[in-house]
Formats: sequence, C-alpha cells, structure tokens
Amino acid sequence: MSLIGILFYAFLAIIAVASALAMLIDRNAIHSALYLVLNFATVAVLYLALGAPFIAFTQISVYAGAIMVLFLFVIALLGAEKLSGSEPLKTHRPLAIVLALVFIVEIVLFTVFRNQDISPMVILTQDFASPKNIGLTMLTQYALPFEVVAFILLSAAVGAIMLTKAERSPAYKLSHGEK
Amino acid sequence: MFLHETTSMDPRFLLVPLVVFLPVVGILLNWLFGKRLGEKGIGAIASLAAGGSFVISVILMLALREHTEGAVVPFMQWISVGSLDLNWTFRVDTLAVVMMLVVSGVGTLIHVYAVGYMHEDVHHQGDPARFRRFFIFLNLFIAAMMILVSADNFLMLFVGWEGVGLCSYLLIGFWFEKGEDGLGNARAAKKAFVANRIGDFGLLIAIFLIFWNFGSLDFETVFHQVPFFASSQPGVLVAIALFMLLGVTGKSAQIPLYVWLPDAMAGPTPVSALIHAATMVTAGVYLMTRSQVIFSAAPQAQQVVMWIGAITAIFAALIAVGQFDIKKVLAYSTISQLGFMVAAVGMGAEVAAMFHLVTHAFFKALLFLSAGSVILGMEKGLETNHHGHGEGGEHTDPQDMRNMGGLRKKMPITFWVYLAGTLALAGIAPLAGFFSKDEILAAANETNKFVFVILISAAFLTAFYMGRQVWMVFFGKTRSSAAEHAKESAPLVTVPLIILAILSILGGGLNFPGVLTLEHWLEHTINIPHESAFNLIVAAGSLAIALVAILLSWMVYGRTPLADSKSIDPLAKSLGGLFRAMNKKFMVDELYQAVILKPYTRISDFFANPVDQGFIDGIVNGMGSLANSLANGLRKLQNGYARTYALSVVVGIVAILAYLLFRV
Amino acid sequence: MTQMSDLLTILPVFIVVIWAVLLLLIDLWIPKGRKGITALLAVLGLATALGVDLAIQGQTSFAFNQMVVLDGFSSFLQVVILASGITAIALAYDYLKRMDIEHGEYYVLLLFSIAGMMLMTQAYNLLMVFLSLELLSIPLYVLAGFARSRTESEEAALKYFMLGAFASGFVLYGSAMIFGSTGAIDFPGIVAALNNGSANLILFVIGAALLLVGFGFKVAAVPFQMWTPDVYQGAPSSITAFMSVAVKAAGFAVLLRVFLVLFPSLADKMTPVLWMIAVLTMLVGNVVALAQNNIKRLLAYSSIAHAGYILMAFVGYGNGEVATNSISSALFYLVAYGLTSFGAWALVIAIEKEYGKGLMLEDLSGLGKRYPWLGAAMLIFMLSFAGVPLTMGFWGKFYLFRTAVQAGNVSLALIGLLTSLVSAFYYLRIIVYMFMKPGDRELHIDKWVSLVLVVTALAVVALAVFPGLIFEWAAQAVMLLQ
Amino acid sequence: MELVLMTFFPLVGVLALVLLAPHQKNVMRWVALITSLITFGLSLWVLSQFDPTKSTNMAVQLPWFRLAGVPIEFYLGVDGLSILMVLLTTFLTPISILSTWKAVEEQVKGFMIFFLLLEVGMLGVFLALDLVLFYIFWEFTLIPMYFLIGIWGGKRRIYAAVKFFLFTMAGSILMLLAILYLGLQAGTFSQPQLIANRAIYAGAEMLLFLAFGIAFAIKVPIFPLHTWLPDAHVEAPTAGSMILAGVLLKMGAYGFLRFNLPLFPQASVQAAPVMAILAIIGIIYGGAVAFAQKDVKKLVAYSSVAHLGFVVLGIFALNVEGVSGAVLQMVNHGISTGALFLLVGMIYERRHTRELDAFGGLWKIMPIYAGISMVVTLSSMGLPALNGFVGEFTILVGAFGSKVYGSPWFAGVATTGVIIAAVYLLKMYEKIFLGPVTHSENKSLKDLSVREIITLAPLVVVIFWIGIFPKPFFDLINPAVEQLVQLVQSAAMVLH
Amino acid sequence: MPISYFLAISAIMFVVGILGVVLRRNALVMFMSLELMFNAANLIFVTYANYYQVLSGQIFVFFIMAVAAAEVAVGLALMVAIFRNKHSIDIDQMNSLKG
Repeated sequence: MSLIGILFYAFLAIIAVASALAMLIDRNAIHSALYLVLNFATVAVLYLALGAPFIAFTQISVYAGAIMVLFLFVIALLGAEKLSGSEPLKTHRPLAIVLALVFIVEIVLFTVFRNQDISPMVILTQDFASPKNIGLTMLTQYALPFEVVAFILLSAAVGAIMLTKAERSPAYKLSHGEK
Repeated sequence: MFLHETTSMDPRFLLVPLVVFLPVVGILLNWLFGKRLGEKGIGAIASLAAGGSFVISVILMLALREHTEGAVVPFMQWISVGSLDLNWTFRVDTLAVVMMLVVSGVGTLIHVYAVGYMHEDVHHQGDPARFRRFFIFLNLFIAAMMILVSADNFLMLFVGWEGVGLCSYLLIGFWFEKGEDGLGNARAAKKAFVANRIGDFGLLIAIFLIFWNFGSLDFETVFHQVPFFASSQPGVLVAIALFMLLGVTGKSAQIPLYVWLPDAMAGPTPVSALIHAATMVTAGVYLMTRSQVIFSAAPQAQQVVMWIGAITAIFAALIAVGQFDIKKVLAYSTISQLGFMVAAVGMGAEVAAMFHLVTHAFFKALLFLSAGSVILGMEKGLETNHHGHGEGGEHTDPQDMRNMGGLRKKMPITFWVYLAGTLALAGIAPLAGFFSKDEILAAANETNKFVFVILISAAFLTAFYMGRQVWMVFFGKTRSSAAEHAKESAPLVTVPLIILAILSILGGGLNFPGVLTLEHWLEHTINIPHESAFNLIVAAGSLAIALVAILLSWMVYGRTPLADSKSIDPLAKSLGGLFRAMNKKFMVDELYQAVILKPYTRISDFFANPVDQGFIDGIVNGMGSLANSLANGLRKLQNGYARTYALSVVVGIVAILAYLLFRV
Repeated sequence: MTQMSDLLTILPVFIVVIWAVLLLLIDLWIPKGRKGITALLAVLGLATALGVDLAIQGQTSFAFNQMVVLDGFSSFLQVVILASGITAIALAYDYLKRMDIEHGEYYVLLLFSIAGMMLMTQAYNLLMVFLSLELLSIPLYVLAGFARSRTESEEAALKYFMLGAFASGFVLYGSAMIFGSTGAIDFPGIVAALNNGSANLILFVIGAALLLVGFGFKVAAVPFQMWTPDVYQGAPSSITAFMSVAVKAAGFAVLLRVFLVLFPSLADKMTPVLWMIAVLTMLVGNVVALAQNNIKRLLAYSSIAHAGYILMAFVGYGNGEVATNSISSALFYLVAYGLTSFGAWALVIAIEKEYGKGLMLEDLSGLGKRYPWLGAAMLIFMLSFAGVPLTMGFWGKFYLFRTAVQAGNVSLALIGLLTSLVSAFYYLRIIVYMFMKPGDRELHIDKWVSLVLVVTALAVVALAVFPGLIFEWAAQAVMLLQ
Repeated sequence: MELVLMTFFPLVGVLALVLLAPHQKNVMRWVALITSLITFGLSLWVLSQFDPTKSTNMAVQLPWFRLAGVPIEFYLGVDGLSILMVLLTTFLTPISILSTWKAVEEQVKGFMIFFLLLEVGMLGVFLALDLVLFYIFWEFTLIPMYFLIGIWGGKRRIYAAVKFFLFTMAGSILMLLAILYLGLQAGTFSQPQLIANRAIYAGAEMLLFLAFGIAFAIKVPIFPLHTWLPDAHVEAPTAGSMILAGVLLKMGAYGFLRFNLPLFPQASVQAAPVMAILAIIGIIYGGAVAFAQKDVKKLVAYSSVAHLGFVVLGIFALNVEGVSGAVLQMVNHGISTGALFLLVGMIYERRHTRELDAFGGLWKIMPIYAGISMVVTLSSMGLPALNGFVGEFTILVGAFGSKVYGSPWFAGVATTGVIIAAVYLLKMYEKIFLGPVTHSENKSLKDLSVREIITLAPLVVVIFWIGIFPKPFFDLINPAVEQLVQLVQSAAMVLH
Repeated sequence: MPISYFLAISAIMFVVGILGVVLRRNALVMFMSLELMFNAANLIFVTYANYYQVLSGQIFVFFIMAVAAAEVAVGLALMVAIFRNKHSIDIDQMNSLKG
C-alpha cells in the first residue's frame, strides 16, 4: 500500500480514536455528542474502505444523522449539557482505567498482534455489498429477523410513548373525578 | 418366661423365690391398701412379709441339711443377647442360706421394732403419712437383699447390690427435709448412693472381666474355670479381684469409700440397724466369700484386701473414739468391724469373716436398735420437757451422748440389752463377738503379724469406745432435761431388743471352737483349706486387751463422769490434737470435698460455660455471624450506582478473558 | 421463500406477536379502568400459544433458512415462558389497579417481551439471538419503569436499561468476534467452520467469553448480577415476578443452546470459568440475601442464587455422558424454581401496600397465623426454595447435584449444598416472621393472586410427589435438542 | 400395605383437623389423640405380623419414578432394627399429645397437625429402605419440629428452632451428596441392593461413611456436634422435647445401624475406635455439663448427650451384645427421657419456671409426682430392674468385649458414666424433691391430675417391663442384629 | 490495510465506550458511550464481512443500527421521564435502591 494510503488510514485511526476519547473526556454533553458524530462519520469512511457502502451511508444517515440529532435534541430539551455536583465515586476512575487498559491489552495483544497476520484487503466484486444485494438478502434469507426488528421498533415506540406520555396531575384527576 | 428345671430336687428348694417375693407382696399390699390399713396393719403386713421370708429361709435351711449340695432354681430368662445369656436363677446353698437367715431374721426383728419406733418417730417428725412409705422401703430392701444373696450369678447379685443401694438412698433420705440446712439428710443419701455407685462401677468392671474371660456369669461356670486361669492368666484374676474389691469398699464401707456410712446415720434408726450395720454393708463380705475361689487364686489381690480391711478397722476405730453422736460411734464401729471381716477374707479366713458377719449382725443391730430406743427416750424426754416447761431452752440434740448420762435408771431394759451388745462387740467372752473376732485374730496371727497387731489394736479401741459410750450414756448423772425425762420404750421396741440380746450373747455358739457348726455348714459351699483352730493364747490375749480397754474407759469416763453437756471430753485434754483429729474424722470428708467434689464442680462449670456455650457453641454461632458479616460486607458493594455495576461487569469480563487467553 | 412449514415452526411466537399488535389496537377501545379486559385477552392469546406449543411438543424442524429451530428444548421452555406470562398477568391484574398504573400497554409490552423470549429459545443464528434478546429486553425496560411517577420504578428502569444495553454491547462484540473467527453467524455455519479448522480460535474464545457476559447478565450470574436486586426492587412487583422467572428461563435457554451447539470444543476452557461463575453466583446470592430486610430484595438475591444452581448444570456441558442429564436437570430446576418463585412473588404482591411499601420482613409478622392457608403456601415455597424434600425445589436440587456429582464436580455439589444451607437461613427468616412473630397485617388478595398461590403451591407439592412427570418431560425435551 | 396404612394414617387425622373450626379445641385434641391411638393400634397389628427372623417384613416396594435411568422406589419395610423404633414412635406420640391437653391452648389446630405430620415423618424414616425416600422423610421431620419449637416454644424459641433446622440440615447435606454418589455408582437407591452391590463403591467407603456419619452424628447428637440439642430441648414445648428426645434423636442412631454399618462395614470397623472415643467423651462430658446446669430441662437435655453416648458406643462395638443393647437403649432412652421431659413439663405448667433453685421439697407436696419422678430418674440412671440398666449393661458388656475396640479401656472409661449419671440425676432429684420447701409458691402446688397420671402410667409400665422382662424386646431385635453384625464382621475379615 | 488495523480501532472504541459507561455520570453521555460500543462491534462485523466476503456481517450491522434506534427511542424517553421527576440526568443521583 502506498504511503499516502497508509497516512490516510493513520489519519482516520487518529480521528476515530481521538474523537472517541474526546467524547469520553469532554464535560459538556453537547460537545460529546458532536465528537461522537465525528467518530461515526470516521467509521463510515472506514466502512466505505471496507467495501460496505450501504452500511456506510446508513451509518451517516441513521446514526450520525437521526440518532445523534435525537440525542442533541434531548440534551437541549433537558438542558442537561453539564452536571452539577461532585464525583461521588472517586475510586472508580483509576480502577476503571486500569481495567480498560488490561482489557485493551487482552484484546489487542491476543487478537491484533498475535493472531491476525497481515491479511490484505481483498478487492471486492462490484455487486457484493450493493444495496440491491443487501436488500434481496435481507428480505429473503433474513426475512424473519427483519420482521422481528419491526416488532422491536414497534414495542420501542409503544414503550417510548408510555414512558413520556404526560401524566395528569393529581389536581386534574381530582377535578375530573378520576381515581 | 419362666424357666423350668426338670431334674429332681427337694421340692422345698423350689420355695426359694418366695424369699424375694414375699416382701414384694408386702410392698404391693402396703402400696395399694396401706392407706386404709392404718399403722398397725401396715406394720403387720410388712413384718409378716419379712417374717415369711425368714420362715422360707428356715425351710430352706432344713432342706439343706438333707441335701447339702444345695440347688440351683432357675426362675426366669432375663437378658439374652448374643453370647450374653443371663437368667434369674436362685441359688440355695449353705452360704446363701446363712445370709438369708441373717437378713430375714434380723430383718424381721427390726421390722417389728420399727413398728414401734416409727410410730413415735413419724409423730415426732411431724409427718405420720410417711409411716407406710417407710415400710414399703423396708420391704423393698429385704427383697433386694434377698435377690443379692440368693443370686446364682454375678449379674443378679449386682441387681440386688444396686437395689439395696437404692433402698439405702431412699431410707437415709427418708426425712429428706431434715438435717443440716434442711438438706443434710438428702445430701447424706446422695453421698451414700454416689459412693456406692463408685463401688458398683468397680463391680461392673469386674463383671465384664468375668464375662469376657469366662464366658459366663454363673458362679459355677466361672469358679470352675478359675484354676485354669490361675495358671494361664493370673493377671486377669487379680484385676477381677481388685475391681471387685472396689465394689466391696463401696458397699461395705471400706477405705477409701467408707465416708458415706457415718452420714447414713441420718436415716431412721431401724434403717441404721438393718441396712447400715447388720445386712447391706456385709454384702461386700458376702461377695468376697462367694468369690473366694477367685480371691484365693489371686494372692496379690488378697493381700490388698487384707490390708484395706486392717487399715479400715484401725482407722475407723480411732475415729469412733472421738465421736459424741451415739449413732456415729456405732457407725464407725461398724466400719471398723467390717474392716475385720474384710481383713479376714483377705487372709483366706472366709469362715471367720462369715462368722463375724453373723454375730456382728446380731450385736450391731442390737446396739443400733438400743441406741434408737435411747434416742426415742430422749425425744420423749424432749417432748415432755417441751410441754412441761414451755420454752425448754436451746435445742438439745437427742443423739449427742454429752446430753445423756444416767439413762441406766430411766431405761433399764435398754440399758441391759445395750450392755449385752457392748460386751459382745468388745469381744468379752463368752459373748458372740468374742468367738468371732477371735477367729479373725487367730487367722491374722498365723498370716501376718503386722496385721495381727493392727487388728488387736483395733479390738482394743473397740472395747474402749464402747466402754466410753456406755459410761457416757448410761452412767453418771443426767446432763440434760431431755435425759432427765427420758422414758423406757414400748414393748414393741424392747422385745426385739431382748431377742437380739439373747442372740448376741449366745451367737458364739454358732461356730463354737471345736464344734464349728458354721464351718461345717459352710464347707459344702466354700473351700476351707484348714480347720480353724482355737488359739488359746490369742483368745486370752484379746480378752485381756478388751478388759483393759474397758477398764481404761472406766478410768477416763466412768470414774468421773462428764459434769454437764458443755464439758470437754477428758480424752481431749490428754490427747489434744489427736482427739480433735479423731473427732473431725481426720478431715477425710473435707479432703474428698477439696480433691474430688470441688474440682468436679469446677470442671463441669468449665465444660458447661466456657467450653460448651463459649467454645463449641461459639463456633456454631460464629459461623452464623461470619456469614452475616460477609453478607454485610458484600452488601456494601451493592452501592446503588449503576456505574459500579457496570464496572463489576468489566471486572468479570477482564477476569474471564485473562483466564481464557492465558490458557489458550 | 417463506413456507407454511416455516410459519408452523414459529407458530406460537407468531401468535403472541400478532396478538400483541392486535391487542395494542383493541386496547384503544377499552375504557380506562376496565383494562382487566385487556388482561384477559392477553391471557387468551398466551393460552392459545400455549395450546399450540403443547400440541407441537415433540416436533423438530428448522425454519427461515435455519434462523430458528423448533425442538423439544424450545417447546419445553416456551411452555415455561408462556405459563409464566399467564401467571404474571394474573398477578398484575389487581396489582396494577391498586398501584394506579393500569394501562393496556402493559399487557402489550408483556406480550412482546414474551415473544422475544420465545424466539430466544428457538434462535439458531447469532442475529436471531441478538434480536430476540432485544425484543425481550426493550419492552422490559419500559415495564420496569412502568410505574413512572415513582422514582424507584424509574431508577430501576434506568439501571436496567443502561446495564442491559451495556450487556447487549458485549453480546454484539462477542457475536462480531465469532463472526470474525468463523465467517458465519448462523449456527451450522459456525459449527462447520469450527469443524473444518478454518476458524480462528483466539477470536472464538474471546467471542464466547463476551457472549457469556451478555447472557450471564440476563440470568444474573455473578459478577454480572448487580443490577438484579435494584431492578427487582424498583420495578413493579408483577414485572419483577415475571422477570425473575421468564427472563431467567429465556436467558438460560439461549445460554444452553449457544454453549451446547457452538462451544462444545471450548468445554475444557469454559468449564473452570463456568465453575467459578456458578460458585460465585451461589455464594454471593445466598450470602448477601442473609442481610436483606426487604422481601423483594431478598427474593432478588435468592433468584441470583438460584441462577447459580442452574449454572451448575452448565459446568458439565462439555461432558457428553452427562450433558443430557445436565440440561434436563437445569430444565427441571427451572420449572421448580419458576413455580416456587411465582408463588412467593404472589405473596409479595399481596402484601405490598403502596408502591414499594410494606415490603419489609416485619410486615410479614403474624401473617401465617392470620392466614393459615397462605402461610402454608408460603411455607411450601420457602421450603422449595431451600430444597427441602417433598417440594419441587428438592428434586430440582437433587437432580442438579446428581449431575454435578456425575460429572465429577463433587466440590461444586458440595458448595451448592452448603450455600443452600445458608439459604435455608433466610428462607426460614421469612417463615419465622410469618409464623412466630406477632402482627396483624391485612392482605390484598384478589381472586387471581389467590389462584396463583393455590395452583403454584399445589403444583410444587404435587409435582414433588410425582416428579416423574416433569423429569421425563425434561429428559425428552433434551433428547430432542438440536 | 400394613406399613403404608400405619405410616400415613395420621394424615387422616390431619385432614380431619383441617376441617375443624378454630374454636373446637377439645375436639381437635381428641381427634389427634384418637388418630395417634389408632396409629398405635396399627403398629401393634404390624407387630403381630412381624417375623423377627426375616430381614424385611411386610415390605412394600413400588416403583415411584426413574431419574436418569435409576429407579427411585417407594420402598418400606420393617425389621428387627426398626420395629422397636416404630413402636416407640407410635407409643410416644399419643402420650405426647395427651400431655398437651392443658399445656397448649393457642393454635391447637396447628399444633396437632404438625404433631401428626411429625409422626408420619418419623415412621417413614424408620421404615424407608430406599435411600432417597429415607432422605425425604428424614428432612421432612425437620419441618413440623421446627414449627413446634418455633411457635409453641419458650423465650428463645426462634433461635432454637432455626438452630435446630440448620444444624440438622447441615448434616444432611453431606448425606445427600453421599446418597447421590451411591445412586450413581450402584444404579440403585435401595438399601438391600446396595448392600449386595457393595463392591462397586467400596473404594469410597470411608468418605461415604463420614458423609452419612456426620448427618447421623448431628442428630444423635455426638460430641461435639451437640450444641443444638440443649437449645432445642429447652425451648421446645413439653411434647416437642419429648418427641425430640424420645424419637428424633433415635433417628441418628438408627441411621448408623441401617446405613452406615451395613453399607460401609469396613469403614465402620476402621472408624469404630474414633466413634467410641467420641461417644465416651459424650458420656463424660455430657454428664459433667448436665451437672452444671441450673435449668432442669437443660440438665435433661445434656443427659441425653451422655445417654446417647452409650448408644453410639454400643453400636460401634460391632458385636451382637453392643448393637442389641444399643437398640434397646434407644428405646429406653426414649421412654425415660421422654418421661423426664414430661415431668419437667408438668412442673413447668404449674410454676412457669424450670430453675432448679426454684424448687425443693416437692416430695412432701406432690408425693405422686415425686414417686413417679423417682422411678423415671432411676431408670435414667440405669438402676437394675428398670429399663435403663438392661440397655446400658448390655452395651457395656458389648463394648468391653468388642474386637474392634480391641481394648477394654473404652468400656472401662465409659462405665464411669454410671457414676456421673448418678451424680447429676441425684443432684436434680435432690434440688427438686428433697430438702425443705423453701419457696412459698411451691406450697400450694397440686399433685398430678388423673390425666397426667394416665399420661405417665404407660411410660412407667414400660420402664418396669423392659427392666424386668426385656426378653420379648431382645427377641425382636436379636435376629436382625445378628445378621447385621455378621455382615459387618465378614467384611471386616476381608479387611484384616 | 491489514485487518488488525480495524480490529485495533474497534477495540479502542469499545474500551472507550466502556470507560464512558463506567466513568461518566451524565446518563446521556453514558448512553452515547453505549452507541460507541455498538459501533465498535459494527466495525468488526464489516471488517470480517469484507474478509470473508459474506454479506451476513453487513446485514447484522444493519440490524444493529435498527435496534440501536429502537433502544435510543426507549432510552431517551426514559431519560426524559426521569428528568421530569428528578430534574437531573446525573445517574449517580439514581441510587436510592441499594444494599
């Protein structure tokens, strides 16, 4: 692979990791959300590089677009970008970081370095991950999961409504003769 | 249930179970109907039951005269397990019948006496309802004692052995609310039982040893094998003999277990006479005589027996000298005399022991009963005094000889019979004690001079303390108002005394030197290696010593009687510390208290609290609290923070991965 | 293409899902305050599904390109789950009204969740596993927070949601690893890759471990159990009851199938891990329960502990000789635990005063005396939990420990027995409060709750007298395991 | 079928009780009493058909279900080891029920139900020949007893009840494990068949012996596993203590006889000296601790530790004398200690205290009571012509000559138990009955009522019966014991 | 690019996601971190879908996204509801249930 290619990938990697860390570290929830969007976008580029255009675009539209917007909306709605009060679990941080490092070492050491010999990316056939192909597969071979996802979404919708439906105030109930 | 022996035997032998069952019938009758019968009826039934036993014993004796080999009368299967096959079998032989006669004969007399005595006593103690109970216990005792002496095996002997122990317990504690602190009698009863149990422990071990070595507990079977064991395993025989001896020291009040007997005087006087002088305490002597084969095959053990008997004889005699309680003197005297008998057995002079046993039963029963009569007289005196003079001053102990004096005139019959008993006991010829004691002394003279000296000293002391007693009780002037008002007892009391006095006087004839009726009688049952010879020198010597002792006692007590109940014993002045030690019984009770009882109490407290509740239960409860503290510790981890929970998931996966990956 | 036979394979699930959707619509027409009708309709749906399930017992088939499987194992667990669902509705009927949280959506969401669980028992593809996991979880997140004006309920929902999603993350990552290792997400594909040696074992092991975390979370295995007490306590009791049985059943269903189908080759590696998890779960669950005074929390810890017992059956999953016994013992235990658990929860529901109130142990005082029958029932449940004979719980433990011994894990059986001794202590505490302390609490037992009490109590005892029935059924279910 | 009928007959009473209204207390008592009496009658019927020479009488062997191919059977049978236990159970139950006539006023229904259930459990334990069935009955007895202590007990009843339950359960844990192992290895749970298949599991005998042994040792209880006993006894209501001491403790000793000895004979032989030492410690230690007690019930409770020490000593003598004596002593202890608890209960009903110091001189006030107490105390002390002696003597003879102990020292030391027993029992008797009446409350105590005498009378009769004529009892026991001992000894031969 | 490259990125993202859940108090940020974890998984799926040339990996990712959306709906609704009660989305304040 060319040097530019390598630099390109390195750049992506740096952005992906940096944005993730930034999301973790930044105290402001809105900033975090924006860093996450950046991260998702970077990952989408990686998807493209991996020959998954459909997923990449879905990533942008669904994740970076819809979902993160929803997040931003809620943050704004609740005005919850920053929290007051002090950190109650002080011992957590070092422990968590140590554990995280161990975890990384475990996964990276054993998966990345020890076992995954360099295996160059294969040039993909043109229609491997085409939307058409994906769509066909999804509605034939994966018809059942597809249906299931529908029900998941439905129940999520019902649930979301249940959770946020305005509760009538006790005074209202009283005046309307409800129990 | 009942065993039948088909071999022909004198049908009179088949009556033998009645010696046990007549008293049992007496118990049942009195138990069921006693309340309605009244004192007379109760007394009559009980006495008839005991008398019936006596009659049967006599019949058996007559039968034995014709069939000297005796008989074994199987009666009932008892325990039959594996190799253990134990039956209740009666044994009628000359030895057993002697005991039966003594037990039932003396027993009957005492029953009769008790009818009179207890009538007074229950009224004096304030619980007439206990009259019936007394006779039930008394009959129970006769039954148990009969089981003991009529047994054909060690187990049935043991049954009787424990049974008489129980009766002793019940009767010592008869006035269970009386005595020191109100608990004195109860404690005395308990002491007797426990001391006896220690002895029983020894006997039990002996029985186990016998069973596992001889394969049986039947006398015949066991004794037949003894010669074989004597050559092959003499150690076993020694062990058996010594454990048996432990039993004997318990029952027959020898060192070291004699301590219960003086306290046993807490029982009503007929009990002291019957159980703690004439019959029960001689069971040990009987046992050893019965097991003569074993003892004679174990000379080492026999030596021990002899020494224990001799030391007990002198030791108890010494204590007797220092006592003031009329019954205590007799009690220690009993211990001492039992020591004579045990020593005799130890010397192989079983006949002498048996002879002394019989005569001792006569005169000691007589002495006790007379003492009882004295006490009754004193109590009556107390009551009259109480009624006559209102307050009557401080409490007067009716048993303390210092409170007596001059009773010779108040209670003449009692005095005369008492005198007879005293002379018999002191070994004055030709009364019963002279002959029997002399046989023992003669045997000692032949066997071991040292023991002989000890025994003869004991005989000297015997005469001395008996003389002291007579002088103090019957002579001089009355030293308390109770003695002043003392009255002679009723005929119901005195008639048995007279009979016993006659027996005490004539009892020596039983084994009169040269005639040796008893010896010839017993030789059908026990081995008599050589005929007891009358040793004139010994006899004369002992008689002289007894006379000297009586003279000495007259010099100390008779010539100048005690002035009043407060005055100090003249011996105390001359002997000082020794007398105090004798009076305090050489502090043996206190020693036992300090060495055994206190530590045991402490140990059991220690076991009960620090060990059981503290340590063992502490471990149990500790496990519970450990679990609880663990629970509370783990509970703190559950701190309510979702992030902590997430962290625990991470901990989990990191740990699992670490394990898995390092294993791959 | 989809065929009739495919549909038949998932017919019970299908019925439940469709019923849920229909119910959502019908509920709109049912006036407030009469949501009992919805409940009854929901039961009707579940009963239908149950009927179908019973009818297709013993059949085996694959469907939807081997996305799902129907076998004895799945039908067994589906019956358990459906019965749990029906029971949960019976318990909720009056409870929701009393707690003033009666909404038709409750039943709809419950049905969805049940559908997810049922699907989970049939999943034969990592994707299906994940999706069914979500289908069961998402409605439950909502249901846990159903009493949404109460902070406890919301707290429970939030914790459940956050940690549940966290666990889903692990499941996903694990699935990805397995996919990475074998290049397949369907079970046959994975197995094939493993068998022909093309799989990357390191990745596979990591994937397996991560899946274990995800499922361990669902069944509340230590150290992934920490959400359980909080959620159980905060969620409406009727939901807690349901979760404590059905979610566990579903979790174990998928755990069992995944391990048995995908991970037999990892057995030697996994066994110590499972051993440790089982031991920790039994220990932590039982020990911490000792310190609980809130009945719901206590039962939550107890449910953790019971998960530990069931996990015991997994330890020997790799041993071909004992595997069948192991699994059928787990199934039997699930049934025993389920019946017992519902009984106990029914009582909790009956004593709950206001939301989350009146649930301390002291509140049980004197109940046994005042309501002897109820006391007797509770006694049966507690004994069954503790594994005392003449209850289902005893046979459950008997069978479990037997297989543990058979697999050579005597130590495990011993620990199980010791911890069940510990458990006896806190179960007895409940009995102590009910029978041996004075008190005069009123109960709110409506007819459905009492029905549940009676049926479960009778079942726990009757099936203990004739346990052969369930034993055979469980054994048969395992025989047909694909 | 006789056995089934007898075992489960009390359930009829339970059913009847359930149907009664809460206020019909007297009816409940009568129902319970009559039920237990009929059960007793049924047990006599069983006795009448009993043939001591057969190893299982009236066996009922029904297939129950199969677990993973291994049959678990409903298998009941009675032999010489169990027949007396069965009779003891059915005999003591009506007496216990009768003793509650006045003592239990609250929740009579529950009490009687638990009592009858307890009877079922106990009978089952003694009859079951299938290990699993045995275990079920074994554990089942815990529950009613737990309630009897926990609801109708004294001040610390809850502690005592829980301790009782957990302690016993702790013991059963290992037993269950051993049962599982046995079943797995031998493919059967039936005791006779396991004996036949002993070779299969002989390698693990010692471990299995221990696993069973600990369960039984706790129940017996053998030192140092006894601390549940004083608590349970003291807190339990009179009838409960009675049954606890009378029957429940016997289950442990019976377990040794029924399972440990025949199933693990070699291990039994090897463990015998250790068991004997523990038993002897129990005898001496129990006696010493009893002596230190201030509470009568505690005293009696610790005396049980000592008495059962004798039983264990006899069992592990592993000869006919020892084992037969042990079986008979189990009965004796049941009768004597049961009666003692009954007596303690009667005085507690009157005075509401059990402190030794609160009494004194009662013989004068309550002569009948004192008389019966005397007999019972003596029986407990092992006085000849009363039941205790026959058992103790036989045991000690057995222990003395036991080949497995190999030394008469065991029996020798154990024999000191007779002294120790006299010490603490006489102390008890003295404190309560002898001496002057020091507490004015005691002056007005009423002597025993007719009902109370009727309650005690059968016990006293049996005390004398066994003491004087134990042959019928031994005849029942001996053949079975002989078989058992032979089995153990032949296995021991292999060992040496 | 070698596969390990993607794996490494993914692993880091996953761990950062975990850290976010464990360390951040803000429920919304925790939630975002969860999404990051999902994405890490997605990346692996896509990587290996490419490596093995099978679509199923990509399909899986698609489903994950759909489910993530559903979760977000429920999760955000939950947070809104909680915020109404407690006026905070500090998850550390939700610790009334413990012990």
